[in-house]
Amino acid sequence: MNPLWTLVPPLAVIPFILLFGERRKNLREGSIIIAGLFLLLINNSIYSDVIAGIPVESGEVALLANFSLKLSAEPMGVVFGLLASFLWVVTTVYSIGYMRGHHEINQTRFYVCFAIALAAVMGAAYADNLLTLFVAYEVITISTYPLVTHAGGDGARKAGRVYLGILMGTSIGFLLPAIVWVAAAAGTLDFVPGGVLADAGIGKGAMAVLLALFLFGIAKAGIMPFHRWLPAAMVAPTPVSALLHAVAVVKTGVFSVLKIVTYTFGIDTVTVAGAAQWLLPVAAFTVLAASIVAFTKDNLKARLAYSTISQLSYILLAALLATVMSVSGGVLHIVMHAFGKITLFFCAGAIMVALHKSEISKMNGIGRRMPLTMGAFFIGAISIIGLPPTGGSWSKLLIAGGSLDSGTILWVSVLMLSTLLNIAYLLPIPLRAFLKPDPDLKPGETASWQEAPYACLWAIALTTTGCVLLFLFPRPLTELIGLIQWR
Amino acid sequence: MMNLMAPPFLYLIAALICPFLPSRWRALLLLGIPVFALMVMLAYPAGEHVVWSVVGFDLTFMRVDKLSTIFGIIFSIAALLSGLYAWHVRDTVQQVATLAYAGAAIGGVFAGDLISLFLWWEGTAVASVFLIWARRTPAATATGMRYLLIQVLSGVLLLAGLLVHYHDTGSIAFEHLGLVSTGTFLIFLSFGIKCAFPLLHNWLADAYPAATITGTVVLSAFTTKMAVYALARGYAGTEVLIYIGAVMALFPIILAVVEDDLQRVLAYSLNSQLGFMVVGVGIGSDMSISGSAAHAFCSVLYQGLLFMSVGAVVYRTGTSRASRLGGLYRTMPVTMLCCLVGAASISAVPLFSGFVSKSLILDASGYNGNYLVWLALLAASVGTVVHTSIKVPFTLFFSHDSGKRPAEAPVHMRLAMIIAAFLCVIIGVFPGLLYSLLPFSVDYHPYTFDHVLVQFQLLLFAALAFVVLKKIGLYPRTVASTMLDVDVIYRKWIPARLPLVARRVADLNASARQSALGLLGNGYGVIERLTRPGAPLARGWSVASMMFVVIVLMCAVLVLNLL
Amino acid sequence: MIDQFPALQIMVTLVAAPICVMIRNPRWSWVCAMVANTFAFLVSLVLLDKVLDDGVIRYAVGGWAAPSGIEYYIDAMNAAVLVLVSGISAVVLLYAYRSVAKSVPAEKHYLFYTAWMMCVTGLLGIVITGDAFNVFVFLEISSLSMYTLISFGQDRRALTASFRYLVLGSVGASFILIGIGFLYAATGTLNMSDLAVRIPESESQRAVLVAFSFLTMGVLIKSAVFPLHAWLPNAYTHAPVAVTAFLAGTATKVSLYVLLRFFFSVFGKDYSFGQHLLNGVLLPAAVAGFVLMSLVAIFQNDLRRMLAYSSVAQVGYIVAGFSLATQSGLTAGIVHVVNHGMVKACLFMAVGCILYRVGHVHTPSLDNLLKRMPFTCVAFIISGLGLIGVPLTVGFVSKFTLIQASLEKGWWAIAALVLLSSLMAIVYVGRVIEIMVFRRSRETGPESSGMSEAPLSMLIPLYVLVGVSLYFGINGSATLEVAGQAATYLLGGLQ
Amino acid sequence: MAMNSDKQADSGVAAGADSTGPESMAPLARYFRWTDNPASIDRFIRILSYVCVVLFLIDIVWPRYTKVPGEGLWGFYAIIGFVFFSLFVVASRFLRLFTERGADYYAPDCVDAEEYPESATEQLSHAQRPNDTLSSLGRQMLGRDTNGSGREGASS
Repeated sequence: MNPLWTLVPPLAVIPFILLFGERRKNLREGSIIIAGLFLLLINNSIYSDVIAGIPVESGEVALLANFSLKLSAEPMGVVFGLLASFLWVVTTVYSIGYMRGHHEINQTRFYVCFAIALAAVMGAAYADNLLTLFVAYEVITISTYPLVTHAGGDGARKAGRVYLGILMGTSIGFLLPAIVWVAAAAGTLDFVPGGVLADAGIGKGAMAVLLALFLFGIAKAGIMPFHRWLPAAMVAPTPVSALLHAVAVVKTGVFSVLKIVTYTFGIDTVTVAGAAQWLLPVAAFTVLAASIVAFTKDNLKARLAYSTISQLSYILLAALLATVMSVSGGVLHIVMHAFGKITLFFCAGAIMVALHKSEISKMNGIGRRMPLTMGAFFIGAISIIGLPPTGGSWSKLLIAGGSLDSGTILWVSVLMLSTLLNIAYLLPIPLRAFLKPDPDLKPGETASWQEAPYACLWAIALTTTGCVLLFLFPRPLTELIGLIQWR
Repeated sequence: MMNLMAPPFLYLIAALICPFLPSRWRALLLLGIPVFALMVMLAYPAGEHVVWSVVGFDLTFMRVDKLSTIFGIIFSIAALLSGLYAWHVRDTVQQVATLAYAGAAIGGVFAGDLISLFLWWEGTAVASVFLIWARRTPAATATGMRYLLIQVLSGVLLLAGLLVHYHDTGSIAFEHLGLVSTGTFLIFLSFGIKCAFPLLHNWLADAYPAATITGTVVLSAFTTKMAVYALARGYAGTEVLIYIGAVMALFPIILAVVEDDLQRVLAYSLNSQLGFMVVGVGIGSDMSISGSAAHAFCSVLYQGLLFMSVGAVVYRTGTSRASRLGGLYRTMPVTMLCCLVGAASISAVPLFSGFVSKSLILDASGYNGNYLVWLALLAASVGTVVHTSIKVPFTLFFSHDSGKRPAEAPVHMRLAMIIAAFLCVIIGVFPGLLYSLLPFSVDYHPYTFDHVLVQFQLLLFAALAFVVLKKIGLYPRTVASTMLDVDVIYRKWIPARLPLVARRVADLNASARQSALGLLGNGYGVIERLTRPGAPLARGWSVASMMFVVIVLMCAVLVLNLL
Repeated sequence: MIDQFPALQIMVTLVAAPICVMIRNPRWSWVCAMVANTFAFLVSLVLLDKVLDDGVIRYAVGGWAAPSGIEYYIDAMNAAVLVLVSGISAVVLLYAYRSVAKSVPAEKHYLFYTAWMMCVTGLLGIVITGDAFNVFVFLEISSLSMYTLISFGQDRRALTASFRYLVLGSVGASFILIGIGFLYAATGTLNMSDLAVRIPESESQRAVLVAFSFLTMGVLIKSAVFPLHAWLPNAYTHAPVAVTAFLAGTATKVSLYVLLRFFFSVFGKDYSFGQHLLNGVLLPAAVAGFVLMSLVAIFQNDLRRMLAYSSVAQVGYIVAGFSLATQSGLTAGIVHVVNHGMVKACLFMAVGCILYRVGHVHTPSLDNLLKRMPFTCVAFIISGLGLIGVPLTVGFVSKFTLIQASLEKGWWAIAALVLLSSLMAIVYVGRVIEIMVFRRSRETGPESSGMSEAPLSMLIPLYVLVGVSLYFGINGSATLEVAGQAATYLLGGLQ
Repeated sequence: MAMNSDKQADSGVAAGADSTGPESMAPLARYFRWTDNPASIDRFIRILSYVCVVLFLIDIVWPRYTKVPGEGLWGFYAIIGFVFFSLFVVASRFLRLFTERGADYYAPDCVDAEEYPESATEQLSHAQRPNDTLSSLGRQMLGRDTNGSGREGASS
């Protein structure tokens, strides 16, 4: 199947969204879900094609003289495409409950931007070359900007400025020159198994600089010091945060890094040139520092945002280590973290809708009012920490295992330390909810259930189940990842 | 489908469906599953079963041999007894946690490779912490958090170690490892934490008293014994274990003697008993390994029995503080008798279970020729008498009368205790039953005249010493207090200094940010002064100044070109 | 017939001008201008097609062969610029009808369109001619009519702006004249191809050098390269907005074309860039231009002024591309001439729409404009993104090529500064978009003022141009190919 | 074993100090009432001492099998038992000087500082003891008894 088809459902649904508008909400959201299911089907058929070894390519449009826009499917992209399209459906289901429960304004604009962002994510997932990836990357930035500034207040606009400023700034300031450099050095921007830079005559030092340009240029991956946009973007409505943090934006970032390391540099080139040596500490620092900062945050979404930063750097670490095992783990972690983190964000939003609480210190005893939500939060947290029986343990295992090829156990210890930190900042939240007494209750009174709307609960249930199922049945994913051509 | 019938998975499935059952069925499930799983377990032939290929590894979930089977059996018995003991509990959280925890522990001993071992390893951590949190007090929450962090630390060390090991050898098989490389060292450390090696031990004394009454009983059975199993599997014959075990058997004694909380006393004594097993593993002979396995088997029973009896007292009085209890024999005689059986077992009185298992280790260490260790173990046996066999029953049931007249423990608790006590005696009287289960066949006869004689000498003289010390007033009275342990480092000292460090870092960060912002602000000011509307660069220049620029530039061009 | 197209290109609009005067009726004079302009556009398209297929076209005016006669010379380079000029002019003229109706008194309309036709004629003439002196003549025609067009502005300040432009423009024109004079003195010919051959052989190299210096200065003034740009902001701000759109899209671009023509075709690359002038003056001026002027644009509160300064900055990019003097550098410069012409025309047209409905373009007061004028705003946003150089817009194509070119040449700093000024573009464009889209009105709620979109006759041309620019943004290789050919011709010298 | 060997004390003199009287005692507990009587305790101690002396003396007449040098020393185990017991007690008293802190040293993060939650216990006095038997437990398990509701914690 032509990967261009993946762009069709998200784009085709936009007229319907505009047509139905605020007046026919059910039709509007129904049409999005139908489009999402179509997209899922398309991705699924691409998946079966890729598994069967049938080449999946689109035609090309020459954007620049020698470089064109083109889509094609390879295993890594299929993983990402499947993930994003599945979570799009789930997020839409969730936002039906959330946006209505929260009486958000401008919902139509919200859904339109959402759809555009998703189309761009598909473009990024199936990008056949760096140029296409860059284009999709920028479209995602721009189309999610209105989502961040959704509330429209001064705070939201300021956050939007930070968001746009950092993402656009780095992508234009670092990523674009890096791409141009690759174009100049290798003469091609295509993603080729084994990379194109091995014989491009770039020296060791220059290779490190180039890799650094990519790493810092892709600020969506949240590496410090270009991580500020992520917590800033927390002013957005929760489904957006969920989308930003679990699916579209950050995952595009790390996915791009993985893809560039695999198909532009080639994992061997990265290791042989030692290009990543100077960057590994940065990623490791981000892993730890973000965890520590997360401790200090009382706002739930802010804490989750820093947790995301830390987790993304797991994947960056995996990419920089550039071994087959670690990069496989990185790809797997994209999925595992997506499921875990989206669950957490959904729960945070559910708490907001049902109880109007956003500060952790005020969440004492809410587990009795929202047992399902907080139970799901616990499982999501376990997955983020990387403990069985959740999918997070597999990806952590692979990343840590792959990191040993660098000849030091330093990176393993970073990951392990981060695991402990994760426990310390994530688990107190459900504990507080379940174990501390509810200050709003008089002694002897029992709390009544005050769960979020059903649509939210269904979405949460889906992703939570996903966390566990990914532990039990990672086979389809790992098989797909096994098809990646490394050399 | 057959795979789901493996014992650990049976427990997990039970844990999964447990929340959806009516309350009585949940409690019955806790009784039924251990029996059923035990039958399934015994039906497995020796060998490797239930292989699962995942993320590029082949995981073996049922590696059945004699070493794993004996642990599997005792874990099943422990699960059954604690299920019976906890019959009154209708708290879903505890019930699910108990099932999952027992399942994970049983999974751990049947794990045939390091990765599945790791999964169960973390599983026991996650499941067991709920038994502490289920107490639902702020202090229990905090304690549970500490416990979980340490347990997961052990898990991540195992993960790191197994990865390093895999990287070195390309194998994840869980066979004999030995202390040969970084990887195996990390794994060793991980086992050491769960096994409560000296200086890594505090979680045990910290967490066990903080669990619920029934939770403590459950906790006492699994985690540490699983670690002993893992050591026996991976590090049998590692010499350093002998010394670690010796120290481990000795030092908790001193702490336990003056401890006021009887559950903590039992936790220390459990720690000391682990020391015996570790020595046995360290010696590594067939006899000593068998001794360790046997001792673990017996220890689960008598330690569980002791925890049960103290738990019964807590259930009726609300405290386990020695300073507040005493003279309870009047109204809780069954509990008292069971406690005495437990005490007799732990101090290895002949005809009780401890005697037949501890002797194996002691003799093995004697034959090994490491006399100092042998002596240490002997001393530790005496120590057991000091802090457990005498102190616990004496302060609880006799001693001075606290005036408390609690009712006898509920019948299901009594039943659980009586069964445990019965098993202790049965093993003590018919050691052949236990020996037939051991990983290596041992030809050992505990009941020789010599052996019985020296044991009585040892024990009765210890009792005599107690009497004498009591008479002359040297025996310490129990008072409500806290004894410092090494955990003071991370519970008091570091937290006390942390805010200062954090403030320093925060200040540094703030000042760095301030100066960076200041610099930016200055730069911005300069730019704005040059470029805002009406500023020199942005003004509509007058004709004169435009011409001036033209002329200057023209001159520059001409000069440059003509030179 | 097709052979005569080069002459037709000029003649149609030239003839249309007096006809407009004779018609006097506002509507019909507009129709006349529109028809003539459309025709000119079609002709230029045909010419471009022909050039791309068959190569250079030489056309001897009146049958007098070069070098004594005047020759029209069309290669890929000027064919592209012809299409650009006539195309933008046509689109903006379509747009101008309603826009001008509001700001210019009806009785002067015919004069306005007359001046417009003269201006188009001049610009096309500059581009098409192969004769140096002819360049000057057409330059004067276009300049004078341009001063007139600017002075049609609503405001009295339009007159001063026009006057300043006149003074500076005349200085520039006279510099060019002086330069051409020296060249003639040194070589004895005015035909460009001929000049290219004779300059190296000339005995008075010093005269050639002086000619080169004067020509350069003159062209730089006309194309508003920093720091000779001072006439531009006021002129753009106070002229009728349709004129601004037209000017921004064409006038400076044509001057840049002249620059290229003289540097590369006449003097030759080696000569031009062998001089200190270009390395010592042109490149620093260009770089300072795009950095400083982008900064200035950030702080402007008048939308037109902001765009005007941004224009100066963009001219800086183009000149920087030229100064690389490589195939890819020239390609980047040329393609940016076309792309920026389109984008800037779009932006000014959108500004005109806003001006038409809101009555002012004071940026901070444009709160929540998206609700009132969604189509205009969307067009503005798309073109604004093009100005920044976001992928899928034309700006990206030219910036990518420019950076690639500077990297190829190893001029890291230039690439870095281009990127830096792109970041500034994010700031100044983003600021406007943020106000338009996300800031709620202070006085009135978003619902209270309904939609009041600009008339269709303004929106359609706007969207035509936006559509074209989007097309070339996605299919960037179309423009790049033409530009690449043009660059090859320029570097190869005149055939 | 020593304790069990002393069954004769059951005829037992009622402890004068025991104000609550025999009704407040479980039937089984009556066998142990001697422990409240100082005279009985003294007698117990005396018997213990005699047994010890006998055990000590057996060493002289019975050559023990030894595997460790020194083990065969006269009264080796007896001495070890006595000495180490005393040693541990003394050592811990000594250690206490340094490591003892107030009971709420770790409060509020330590369970020592708080009471066991009452809701999870069933603190009945002897007088209120429930009449539960094996058969009542059986009935509960079979679901024929409706009062046997749970105590600890909230059910789902």
